[in-house]
Amino acid sequence: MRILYFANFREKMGLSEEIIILPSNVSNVRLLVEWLSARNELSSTLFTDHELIRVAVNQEIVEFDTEINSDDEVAFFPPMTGG
Amino acid sequence: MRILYFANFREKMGLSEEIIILPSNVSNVRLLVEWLSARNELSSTLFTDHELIRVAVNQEIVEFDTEINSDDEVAFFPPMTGG
Amino acid sequence: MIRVQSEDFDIGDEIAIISNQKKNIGGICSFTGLVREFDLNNKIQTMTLEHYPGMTEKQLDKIEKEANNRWELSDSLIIHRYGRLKPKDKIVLVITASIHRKAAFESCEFLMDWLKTKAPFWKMEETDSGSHWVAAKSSDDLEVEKWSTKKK
Amino acid sequence: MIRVQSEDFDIGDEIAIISNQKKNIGGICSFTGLVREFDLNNKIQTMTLEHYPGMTEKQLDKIEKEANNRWELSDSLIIHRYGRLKPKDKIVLVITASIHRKAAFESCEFLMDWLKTKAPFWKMEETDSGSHWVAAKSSDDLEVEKWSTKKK
Repeated sequence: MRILYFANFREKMGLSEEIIILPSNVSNVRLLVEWLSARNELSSTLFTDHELIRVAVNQEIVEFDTEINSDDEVAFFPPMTGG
Repeated sequence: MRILYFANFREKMGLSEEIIILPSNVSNVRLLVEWLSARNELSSTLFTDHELIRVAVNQEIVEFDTEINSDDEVAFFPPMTGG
Repeated sequence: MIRVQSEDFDIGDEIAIISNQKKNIGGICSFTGLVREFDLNNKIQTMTLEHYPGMTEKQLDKIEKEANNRWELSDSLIIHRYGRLKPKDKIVLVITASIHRKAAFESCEFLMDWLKTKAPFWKMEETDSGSHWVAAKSSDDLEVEKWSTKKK
Repeated sequence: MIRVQSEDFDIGDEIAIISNQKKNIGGICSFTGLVREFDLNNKIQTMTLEHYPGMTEKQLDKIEKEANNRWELSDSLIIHRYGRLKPKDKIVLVITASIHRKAAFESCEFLMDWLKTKAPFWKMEETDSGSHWVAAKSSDDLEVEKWSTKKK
């Protein structure tokens, strides 16, 4: 699965995208966030406060209960501030 | 008293301003409108329907009960359509 | 600033003058009124704007001050033309600049609503089917009344 | 039309292109967002806009269509810049044209409210006292929510 990071996520992760092998039990966004959060201390900080996380699946903003599969493009970023 | 006419008032009256000698009993806008209305048939048509008359005294829109005197500049026109 | 003139104006220039000032502007709202091509189904040939010189400037000044009292504006501009115009010609330009976008939007709309019913202008349209004075719309009266009850 | 670009744009040119079309336009509303000079008391040196290429265009397209569904618009334009900007630089331009002035005002404000909270842009400010990502304002969320309940 392709994961993109923007703004503080990109900055803190030190990367703008990565390809992960999605464990078969990670079937929705919430489980992916928990899985990412458990990877290491840095990830834990970034992915713990769900209020500060926005997620897009295939370039559409989605809720945490949205199902995902390995073909999806998933992006993490903070609340948007356009305009 | 100086009276100005704009838009359909100017057009129908055939003049954009006139100086009138104000009768002493014409002490407010309503009385002036009635006095003008009584002058002739043309005036009667123009000054009868009060809904279609707007009045400015010294360049401020006023109500019909506003007092006037011979030094005032009075203007008659239809509802405004700026913008 | 207010200007009452027969000449055309350049929207981009006017916005640039306002935005280039040494002020902490976050957003600029503009509204430009144009002469329409059609009134109902009648092709408009010309629109002639008559106004009340002297009173117009006084009233525009007053309403611009009112907008600046109601909203925190960095700057504002009203340009209103008079004379004989053609379809697509610009009639009016209102620009409001503020640190807050809501203030810019609301004050610009307030000024336009006000101009529609309270600025001493009258429009004579010459169309395919003859000439007539454009009637005031009661819906415009309602719009301007909203501002007397609406909080900023 | 929507455009996502790093280059600057000319507001007057964009409004002229829209108003010169063969359409019965009564009014044109524009909103231009600028980089401020100060954030609270800190002088802003630069503001860098990051966005999500691909998603940005999709979202802007979608919201422009939504505005055109809700209001009777003759035309609309959204230009949003990205990259490194300085104070007073233009960030965003929204233009809406309609035969009705209310439709132009409301749709322009709708588009700006939406861009603030739903367009995938993020702002990094470099100020006298260091760099930080601009936080989303909860007031902006409230503004955009109003449109889901408000009738046109």
